[in-house]
Amino acid sequence: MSETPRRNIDIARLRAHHLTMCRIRALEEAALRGLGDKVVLGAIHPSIGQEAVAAGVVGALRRDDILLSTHRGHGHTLAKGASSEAMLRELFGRVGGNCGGKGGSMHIADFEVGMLGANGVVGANIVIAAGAAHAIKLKGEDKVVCCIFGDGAINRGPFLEGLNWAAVFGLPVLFVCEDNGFAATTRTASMTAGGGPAVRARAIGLPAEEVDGNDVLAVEDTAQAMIAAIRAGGGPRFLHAKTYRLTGHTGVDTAPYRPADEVAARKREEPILRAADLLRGAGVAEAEIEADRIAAEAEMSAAYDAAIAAPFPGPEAAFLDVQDVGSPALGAF
Amino acid sequence: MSETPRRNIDIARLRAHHLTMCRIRALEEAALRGLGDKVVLGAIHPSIGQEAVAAGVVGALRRDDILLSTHRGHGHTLAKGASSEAMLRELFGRVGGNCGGKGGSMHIADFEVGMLGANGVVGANIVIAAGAAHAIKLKGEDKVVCCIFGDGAINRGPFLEGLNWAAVFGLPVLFVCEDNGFAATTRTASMTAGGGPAVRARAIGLPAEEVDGNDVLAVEDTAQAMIAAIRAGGGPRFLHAKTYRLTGHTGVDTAPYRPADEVAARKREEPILRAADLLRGAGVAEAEIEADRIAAEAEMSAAYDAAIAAPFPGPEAAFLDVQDVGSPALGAF
Amino acid sequence: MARISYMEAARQALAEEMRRDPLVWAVGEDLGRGGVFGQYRGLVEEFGSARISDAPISEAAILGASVGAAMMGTRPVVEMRFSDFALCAVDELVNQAAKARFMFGGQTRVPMVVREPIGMWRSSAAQHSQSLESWYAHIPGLVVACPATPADNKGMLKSAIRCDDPVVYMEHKNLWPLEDEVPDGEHLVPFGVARTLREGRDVTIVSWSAQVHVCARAAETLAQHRIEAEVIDLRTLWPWDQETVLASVSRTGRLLIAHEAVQVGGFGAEIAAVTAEWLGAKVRRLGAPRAPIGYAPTVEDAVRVTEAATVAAVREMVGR
Amino acid sequence: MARISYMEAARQALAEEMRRDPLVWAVGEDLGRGGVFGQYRGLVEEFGSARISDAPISEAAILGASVGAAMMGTRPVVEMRFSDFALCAVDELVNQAAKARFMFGGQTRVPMVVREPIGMWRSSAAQHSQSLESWYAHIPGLVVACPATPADNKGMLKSAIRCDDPVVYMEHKNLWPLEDEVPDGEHLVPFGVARTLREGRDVTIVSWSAQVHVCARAAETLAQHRIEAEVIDLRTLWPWDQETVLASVSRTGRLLIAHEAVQVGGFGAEIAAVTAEWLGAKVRRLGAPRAPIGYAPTVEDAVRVTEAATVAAVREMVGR
Ligand SMILES: Cc1ncc(C[n+]2csc(CCOP(=O)(O)OP(=O)(O)O)c2C)c(N)n1
Ligand SMILES: Cc1ncc(C[n+]2csc(CCOP(=O)(O)OP(=O)(O)O)c2C)c(N)n1
Ligand SMILES: [Mg+2]
Ligand SMILES: [Mg+2]
Repeated sequence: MSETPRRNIDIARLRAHHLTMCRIRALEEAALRGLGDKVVLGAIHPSIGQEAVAAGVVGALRRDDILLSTHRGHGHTLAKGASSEAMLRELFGRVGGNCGGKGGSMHIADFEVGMLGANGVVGANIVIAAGAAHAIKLKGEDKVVCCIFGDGAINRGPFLEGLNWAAVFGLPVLFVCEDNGFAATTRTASMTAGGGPAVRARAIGLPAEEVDGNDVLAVEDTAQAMIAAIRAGGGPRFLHAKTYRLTGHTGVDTAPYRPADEVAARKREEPILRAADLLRGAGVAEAEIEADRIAAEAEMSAAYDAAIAAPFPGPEAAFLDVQDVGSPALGAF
Repeated sequence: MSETPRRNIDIARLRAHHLTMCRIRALEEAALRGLGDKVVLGAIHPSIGQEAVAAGVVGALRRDDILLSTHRGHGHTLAKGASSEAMLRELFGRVGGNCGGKGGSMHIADFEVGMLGANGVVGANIVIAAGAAHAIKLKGEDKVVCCIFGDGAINRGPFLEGLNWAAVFGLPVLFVCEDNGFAATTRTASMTAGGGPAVRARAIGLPAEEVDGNDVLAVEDTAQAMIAAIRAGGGPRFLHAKTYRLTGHTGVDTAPYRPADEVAARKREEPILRAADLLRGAGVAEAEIEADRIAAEAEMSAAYDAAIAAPFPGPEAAFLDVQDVGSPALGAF
Repeated sequence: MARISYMEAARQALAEEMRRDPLVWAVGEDLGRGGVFGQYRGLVEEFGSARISDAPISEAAILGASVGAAMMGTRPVVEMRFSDFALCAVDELVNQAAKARFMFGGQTRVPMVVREPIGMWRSSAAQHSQSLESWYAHIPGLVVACPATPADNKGMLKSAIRCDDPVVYMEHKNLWPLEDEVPDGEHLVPFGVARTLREGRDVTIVSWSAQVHVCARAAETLAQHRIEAEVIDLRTLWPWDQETVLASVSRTGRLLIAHEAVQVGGFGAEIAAVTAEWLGAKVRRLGAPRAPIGYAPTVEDAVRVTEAATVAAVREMVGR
Repeated sequence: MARISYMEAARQALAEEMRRDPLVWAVGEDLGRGGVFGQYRGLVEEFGSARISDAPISEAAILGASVGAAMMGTRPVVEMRFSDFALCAVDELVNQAAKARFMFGGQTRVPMVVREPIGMWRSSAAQHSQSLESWYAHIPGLVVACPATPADNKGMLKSAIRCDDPVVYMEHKNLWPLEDEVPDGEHLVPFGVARTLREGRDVTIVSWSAQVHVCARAAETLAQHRIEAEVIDLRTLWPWDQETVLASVSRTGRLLIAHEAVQVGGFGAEIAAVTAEWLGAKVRRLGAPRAPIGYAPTVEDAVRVTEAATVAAVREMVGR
């Protein structure tokens, strides 16, 4: 895939994506370190190797657009504008985490920046996203909703129901299938019949395109065009971005179920390397490229130290934000 | 649609279908009478006008093949070989009903003839049918499963999950979408995006065909070819049969939501008339055609009288066949 | 006061709230033709099809989309048609709607009303007759309302629509035609406040939804046996009015809880347990046997909690 | 006797039953690589991928297809991964599997085992930690099993596979590594027979699943206060062993029920209610507050039913 024909590259834009991807990578490496250090408490699902989807798709969104993600949502969340320190605090279960330490990695969310949540249930956000777009249409706003999900999610009922819903009501939503080839330890192709995500989406009436999900500019270009069409009232669109999960399914999965040479080959096509190559080809100095990585790592290292120093929430947090009526905080249990 | 080009007609076969359709019609007219007489107790969903789907599809099945149906399942059940008297007993909630009076119209089933049940939940049988076929494959049998559902069901998650399941595992199942244009009071087209049932099925990898569902021979021919391919190990197939619901959604629905002239026009294309026309064209005497109707009505009238004379089950039936372990019949409640 | 039906009361409640707040909208199958029971009749004409919205047969999307729409600031009223079909959308209700506010640390709320008609209704059999209110009472984050009268169906539906929590709102299908007086003007019934419909010193009978009317009739019969039963309509199962119930049982010393739902694991158990824990009072429950609901009237009736059973249970407790 | 883990016990049970009966097969996501927790490790090598079958992420199809496959005479063991994800297949379990035999008038049976791992497990938060066993105990047609020990996880899983009813089989995720003795040879544990793991005259403590171990530790502590607690592991919630529980409470006069699930509407309420109805004994429950389960350990721990809470509750009941 590295032979993609050279385009006229907007260096500043590519540079920004490169930085975003480096930041995502560094954040997740920090999270993995946290797992080793036993400060990350629950499961984490790294998106290492998939950063171009996050950077490209989210790069095409406005800040007031809405994003919904998956259990593998760190990259999407960071790209949408969440603070890395708040995210690490959340992963560490601390005060000042995006969800006050009550959600953790699988429920990371930042409503301030329009990020309406990861989800622990595969595919669940597809219908929720359709509904968020429904509200936007009812209110007459011009926001767009973007819902990212994995290739495994296209076999769940809400995929059909959510896409049909969005199409029937002509809602402003971009569905993005972030296809990393796997659903946990299962090769998705082995459990998915037919022509794939885009073919399914088209059958439900959504214009759909496939894109090289490791090519951040291609992702952004395609997403941008689709989002423009959606914002213009064209109804929902579907983007199938093909990428590869370089790590195991979770932070502790060593992925023995796939050959090392497959992973090695895919590593050579990973999006940060490819962006760096493009930058180099466009004449950007090695030191500048390196500076992105260094900046990203410095940011995450500082965030890590700050997060680890933050306190855990008190037990009373267990009873807050459950509900207004009959709240356990009122002793109603 | 009455201008379908004339084929070389197998008169005996068409005659048999005509009789089956007349029997279904007469059964449902008896059921409607029972509703008026307040001996049919719960809701019934007549399939008047849709009889060619039942006769044609089920006509293509072997007796030991398996059938699953919908809430609108009288025709399918009768065509599969259930006794009309047992069916009316079931609708009247009596002893000797197929389900001992415990199921009623929406749960009518006759496992003796391979009819594994109507279902009160739209779309629910799609995954159950896939599983029935899964068992057949595991056991190495050569039976085929046929699952009939409505056009409304294609918007429920189990449609996607069940079709994908059948395709992934290469199961012997024929999915039949009996498209009568409506989901209760809603025109299905208004709530369904994309190219329709067959397009969706193809996108999930199932060979799919559309057929004039009021042409019993066309339905049977198409189903027959598909079932042969399935039985030969070709995996699941999908049949989209277009028909029209001449009655309201239920026995008490007068369907004010659609214009009378639409219904009148569709009445002229209804399958029993069309089969009779074909028989006439092939030289069958009017009296013979009429004899089918008369025989069917006589059968149902006798069945009605017998059913109405049957007793209700005793209250102990409420506690039987719940479960073996912790059964309420053992006082375990 | 006007005399209207339980169904009309809900229709009025929804219409009033939709007039009051443009962010309130309703969605479900067949709503544009008045809904399956007619409880939305006339509303699409007033509010248009965007706010009285039809839906595909997609329970997961109906409920799940409403979660998203609620998080984005609208207030959906979700019609599930039969509570049985809501079982096609349990992830959306229990894992998503009920937990979003908590797991996102208070960043969002999910103000939605999930209408789930419950109960036995003319030979509807095992998939159209269930009463699963105790399930939702067990789920943190949810409010559970079970109105028994036209007045309550008006006042509670209005409260549900104004509530910022997801409310599982369970109307009883057999009550649709029931007529009774409903207060004029703005009528709101708060959650968690039971209604004592009859006072009595011998026994406390607690119930909700259609079963309240059975209990009321039983209380009449009991009076002929010189047994004075206090009858309490709980109205909401979560929150439930422990104060009223415990105060009543403190006076009467005896508690019978009656509900149409299966007895095993029904919400009667919760009330019995709380009462036993706090008062050590004599408790007794009446619920359905642990069996699905059959079609034949004899079979259906066999699992019904009847007036006679209620009377017999109380007489045994009181000893006369 | 061999010392094996709770996970290995289940693995052996399934392997033995699959060897015994060629109609037994298992299906779920990732089973071909041993399952999400490793509880299927090595099985695909012995039985092949048709009988240890992978599945798409299609919970409704996993459960619903198994209903069809069970009606057609096979005996599926269905892996739901986390009981939380089973909420994506509630129609299939509750409206279909549980009711098919009844509503079809006994024409079919649905012999299937639905494995739904429950419970809190290392900061898994609100969508991966739930214990909803009381839901299924409320549903006619279902059997509900909650093994607490390796021996029971072997003997009960085998019984579940042989049972002709649909069984909701809830293993506790925290127990996977727990090791203990398991009887050699054919080991079957019948449903509805509780296990008294400690005898005592002062109070009866009833529990199930992982909470049993907390109660056992609490009983040790109580002994130091000269309080002799009888500890009963219920093993199955439906059917549940009323006889053993009531006989014990008749002796001790006091009952504490402890479970990890939310207290409101938990199955403890059913046991408390039955006991209060039959014996009028002093009852007390310990369950989680009605709140979702949070990620941070402090938040997670705040809803845990601890040994200390158990000890305190009993001491208060006994008065010393
Ligand atoms: C409904 C549901 N079923 C199963 C799971 C367990 N699970 C978590 S992630 C995952 C794989 C998802 O694959 P995909 O959608 O491709 O996303 P990816 O992990 O590859 O990003 C599974 C099966 C779940 N969380 N929710
Ligand atoms: C899951 C579910 N949702 C809603 C209903 C209520 N309902 C019963 S029949 C019906 C319409 C079904 O339409 P279609 O599938 O086209 O079948 P038809 O009635 O036209 O034969 C609806 C909405 C139901 N039974 N199950
Ligand atoms: Mg994937
Ligand atoms: Mg239809």
